[in-house]
Amino acid sequence: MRTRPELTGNARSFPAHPSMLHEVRRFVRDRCYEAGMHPSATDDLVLAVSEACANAVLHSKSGVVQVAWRAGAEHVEVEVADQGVFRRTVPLQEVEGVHGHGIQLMMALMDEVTVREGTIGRPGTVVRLVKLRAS
Amino acid sequence: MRTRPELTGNARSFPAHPSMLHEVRRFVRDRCYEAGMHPSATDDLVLAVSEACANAVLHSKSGVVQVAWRAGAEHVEVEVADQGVFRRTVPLQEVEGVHGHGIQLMMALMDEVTVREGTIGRPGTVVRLVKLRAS
Amino acid sequence: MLLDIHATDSPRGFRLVGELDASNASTLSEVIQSEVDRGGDLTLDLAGLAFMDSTGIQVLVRTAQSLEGRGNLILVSPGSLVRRILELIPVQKLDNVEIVGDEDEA
Amino acid sequence: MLLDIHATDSPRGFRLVGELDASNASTLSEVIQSEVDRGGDLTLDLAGLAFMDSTGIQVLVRTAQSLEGRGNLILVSPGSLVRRILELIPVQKLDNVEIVGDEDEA
Ligand SMILES: Nc1ncnc2c1ncn2[C@@H]1O[C@H](COP(=O)(O)OP(=O)(O)O)[C@@H](O)[C@H]1O
Ligand SMILES: Nc1ncnc2c1ncn2[C@@H]1O[C@H](COP(=O)(O)OP(=O)(O)O)[C@@H](O)[C@H]1O
Repeated sequence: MRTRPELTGNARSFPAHPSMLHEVRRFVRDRCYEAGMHPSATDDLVLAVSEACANAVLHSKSGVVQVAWRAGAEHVEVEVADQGVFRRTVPLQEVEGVHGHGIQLMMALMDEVTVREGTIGRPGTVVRLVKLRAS
Repeated sequence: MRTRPELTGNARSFPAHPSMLHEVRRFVRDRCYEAGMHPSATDDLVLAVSEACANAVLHSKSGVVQVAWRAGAEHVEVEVADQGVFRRTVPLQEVEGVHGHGIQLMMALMDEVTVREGTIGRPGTVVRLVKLRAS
Repeated sequence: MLLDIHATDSPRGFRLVGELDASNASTLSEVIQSEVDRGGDLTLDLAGLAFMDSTGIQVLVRTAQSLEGRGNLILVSPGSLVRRILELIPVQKLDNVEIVGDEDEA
Repeated sequence: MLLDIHATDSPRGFRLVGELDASNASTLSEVIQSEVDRGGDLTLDLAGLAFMDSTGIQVLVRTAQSLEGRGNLILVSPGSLVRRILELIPVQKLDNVEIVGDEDEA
């Protein structure tokens, strides 16, 4: 499931503002439709990408979020990239209240999830979401 | 940071029993020492691998867990593979009580984390943990 | 508007139409809170909700927690996308949360 | 044994020596629970703890929760590996948890 050159791709930048989430969902949904992806796999991917973008908007302090879409024969993958630093404190529910479980939800929805954590020396968190067409 | 052929590797299987965690930690610590990895980066990797193995032992219902270690010029990576199905329900703290935050902790410790979720049709969850030597 | 929030009288609560995400979850949370403060059961009609993300789940969990011991949170007729997220993050497992009018039963 | 649990009298609590992980966290939890039931502050001497994972964090959080309103959980002299996990999952942010004798102050 690694990125291969023969994948068809498509990338777009969105402002890091909560109002972009709706636009991103439409972008991903349209690409999945064009690629003939199964509707329920599409729904799962749209939700997972929306969660990844919400995290970038809420936690990364970036101005722009890049969403790259690629389709292969057996899977579709989306990369969400911001320009920020990954916040490394694990939220304690008992202290900080209910959390969105965003990353756990992405894992429940996808076939493969990668998080490359942006650091101060190498900013930019990248979340890669892979969904098999058949799942 | 993808796996390249020039990486030096080393893999070992462990029984999926909680008593293996101590053995896995020693295995990873020894490999990191041989590879000249920085002590604090080693500590982080040892903890992250221990968490991934604890998840495999507690959640995957596998008999065996495979731990593969690879060192590159700039990073060290460990893959923890079981033979099970990834449990896709996100634990609600309010219902199920305190959870270990294992995956969130791995992300806080590592530079890159990948989870490939085992399914019924394609069993085997693989967690790939990447730590830069310099971080 | 991405999300319309209509107050309903019987049953007391809200009908949600549109998409619930991080851009409007806090607004919904505030609107709901005023009704939660009055106590008793609260009903959310979700039939018109075409999308909900994990910040929506947060709103549901917090609402249920504020109602605890004073009332139930009743979720009516979630559509397929909302049922999918409730399958993965089962808010209905909280003691005072209930789903009614599931599509399958209709 | 991977983990030795020594009961201490003054302060009342336990001294942990070895490694705390998913293989022994439930044993520790049970041993601690008997003291928690008596109420009052509970002290865990962590100086001899060479490793702790997230199941250890779970034990600390649950212990603090059971003590709530009746006593504090005092964590004494965590070593570098234990301090690292407490930095990432800050249990000491709970109202009744306190770290004393941090290595840096010694
Ligand atoms: N893009 C990001 N940039 C910075 N920090 C992030 C990002 N995504 C996630 N995080 C960190 O990881 C934590 C866990 O994320 P998540 O599971 O989605 O839950 P939530 O967003 O509800 O806290 C966040 O609280 C944040 O500290
Ligand atoms: N190797 C695995 N096999 C099956 N399910 C897993 C595995 N690892 C994690 N999971 C699922 O992901 C959830 C979250 O894992 P984690 O963040 O480590 O928290 P915890 O283990 O404390 O529940 C687990 O509760 C489980 O449902």
